[in-house]
Amino acid sequence: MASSIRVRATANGDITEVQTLIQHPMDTGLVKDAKGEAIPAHFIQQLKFECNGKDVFVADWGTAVSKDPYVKFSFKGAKKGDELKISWTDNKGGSDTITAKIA
Amino acid sequence: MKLSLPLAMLLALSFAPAARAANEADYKAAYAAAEAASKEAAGMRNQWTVTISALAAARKAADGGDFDRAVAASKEAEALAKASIVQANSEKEAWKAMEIR
Amino acid sequence: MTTTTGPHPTRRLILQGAASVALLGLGNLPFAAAPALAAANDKYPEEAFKLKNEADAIKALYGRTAEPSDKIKLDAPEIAENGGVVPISVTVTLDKVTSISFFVAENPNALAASYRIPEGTLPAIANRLKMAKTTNVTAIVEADGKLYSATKEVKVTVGGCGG
Amino acid sequence: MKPRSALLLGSLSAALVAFALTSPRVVAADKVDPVADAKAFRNFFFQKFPDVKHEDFVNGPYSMNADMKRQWQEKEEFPPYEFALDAGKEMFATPFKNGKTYADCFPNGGIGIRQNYPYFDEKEGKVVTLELALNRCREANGEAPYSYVKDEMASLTAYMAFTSRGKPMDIRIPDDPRALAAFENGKRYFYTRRGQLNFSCASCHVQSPGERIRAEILAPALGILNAMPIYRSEWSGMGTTSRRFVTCNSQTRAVPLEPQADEYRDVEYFLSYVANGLPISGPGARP
Repeated sequence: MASSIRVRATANGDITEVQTLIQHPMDTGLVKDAKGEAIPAHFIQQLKFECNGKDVFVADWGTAVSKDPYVKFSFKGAKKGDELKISWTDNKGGSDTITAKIA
Repeated sequence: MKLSLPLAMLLALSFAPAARAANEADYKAAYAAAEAASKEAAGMRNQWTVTISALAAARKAADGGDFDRAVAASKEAEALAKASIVQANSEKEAWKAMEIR
Repeated sequence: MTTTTGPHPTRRLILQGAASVALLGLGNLPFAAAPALAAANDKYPEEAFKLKNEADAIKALYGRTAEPSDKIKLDAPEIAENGGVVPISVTVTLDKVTSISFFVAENPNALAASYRIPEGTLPAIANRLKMAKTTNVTAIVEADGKLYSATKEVKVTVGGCGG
Repeated sequence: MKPRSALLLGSLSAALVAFALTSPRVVAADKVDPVADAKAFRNFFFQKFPDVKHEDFVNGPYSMNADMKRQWQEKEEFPPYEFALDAGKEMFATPFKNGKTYADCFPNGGIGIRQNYPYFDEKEGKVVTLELALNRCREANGEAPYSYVKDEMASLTAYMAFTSRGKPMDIRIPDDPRALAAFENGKRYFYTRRGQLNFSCASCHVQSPGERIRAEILAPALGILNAMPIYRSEWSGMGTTSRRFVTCNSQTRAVPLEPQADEYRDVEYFLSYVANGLPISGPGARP
């Protein structure tokens, strides 16, 4: 199954810009389904980006992050071809990881 | 205080004829009329969602034995269905007035 | 750069120390003191996300209050097209930024997202948040051990929390 | 509810009667002239919104409101329909049980052809839309058809639209009386008021594009289907043309017809034809 993480990492000069879109319902636990029962909270809690063995970005998310969450940031110290490891874990113990090459 | 007595009687009188609670037969007749009008509107492919919900409300009330409300809901459904028929007929020509020329 | 396996807190701190030394080699970064402990730990700030009120959440996360700063450019729409997907971004021109967090005042829980900015990562983030209704969005920035804030009201016509 | 709806009912029938009386021009049964209709339709929008670039009309509400356009452009950097697009690409490549794929059903393997849909099928004597052609392809190859309003259909049309991005809409009306009738029927449907709210498509998308109806900014009718299928934040999911027609009907409290009913196929034919020349911008993201 295709990974839930889409990433675009492009390096220009010493700055690498990273954009990520993750397929995840990010349910708040406040929404009721058609039968009126609350859909339990199910959201990504932590999202980590590692490059060259170092954390370059760590996101702690709550229920107010949109469905199919998106985040963009940039960091220095990497170059084209380096590997960027992205991993997330959610409140139900679900997780996903991919490794992408910086373009 | 003296005036209110005749007033109260007057009110009671005016309600007297309608006081008889609607029974199942009244509901069946009213519902049939409403359903016929609704089917005609559907035939013209111009049904309204509120007609359908009024019909459902009528059925629900009748199931609960509340035939007064069931008749009222049926009458409302019929009126809505008829209005959608009027709309369909008038729009056969009326749409041209809005057309960008 | 040492590439040790097995992620656990102590490894992180060693790495950070090693990283800042390595980056020194690049010559474009002043030698930074070890980043403030408050936001560097790995643990997911469970408590802060549970608090309803913004001030409590900020205190739980950073342990002190913030002062407004015009060095934080908070970019958010005037009227959100949809409360469920509100594009919010921030660019900070303070240096030695170690953490950035977003708060939506009248959401069921004020703290929406909190980001840790290690050495070498630029203090600029874009993300999409949910907003229950028209309220203030606040960005809190921890830089060099001090706390700064910027706030903007975003009008929301259709609440994003559903339900 | 009862007194309010009776009141509404009274006002409605009164309005209808008044409306019928005031339309003086009893229009002679003129010949159907799609070319003239299209020209008049576009000029109406070009004059009403002189500073909107012509190709910008396909961006719907975003061509009408700068603040919304900025939010849209930010979303477009990494759009939420990315997953539907990938799923569509994968489905397009996955052969059916009999080994064939969608590419075998469509000219040019289904790539870069969305701008020619819907087309008038002279054998069938009816308009065939992209969604209908996709399901017919599935049925011809022994597969169950997809729902017209669910994600699978949206993913397929998203991929096919993506392969046509930027190409001008190119709908042809053959010189066949049935095709002209279909175009006219589509136009009639577009301007016909329906539902208890007594709105037609034109009431919102011709008379008041750029204005708000509750929370949303109304899109202009010109090029309104060029971005289909769309990911709507409100549905937090994909929406096909069929889903959009069905929901629009119920919002005016009109009972929707079944998806791909003749009227829907014809109104899609009409709206696509009048948008000829404007670029395909699907799949799109909308509020």
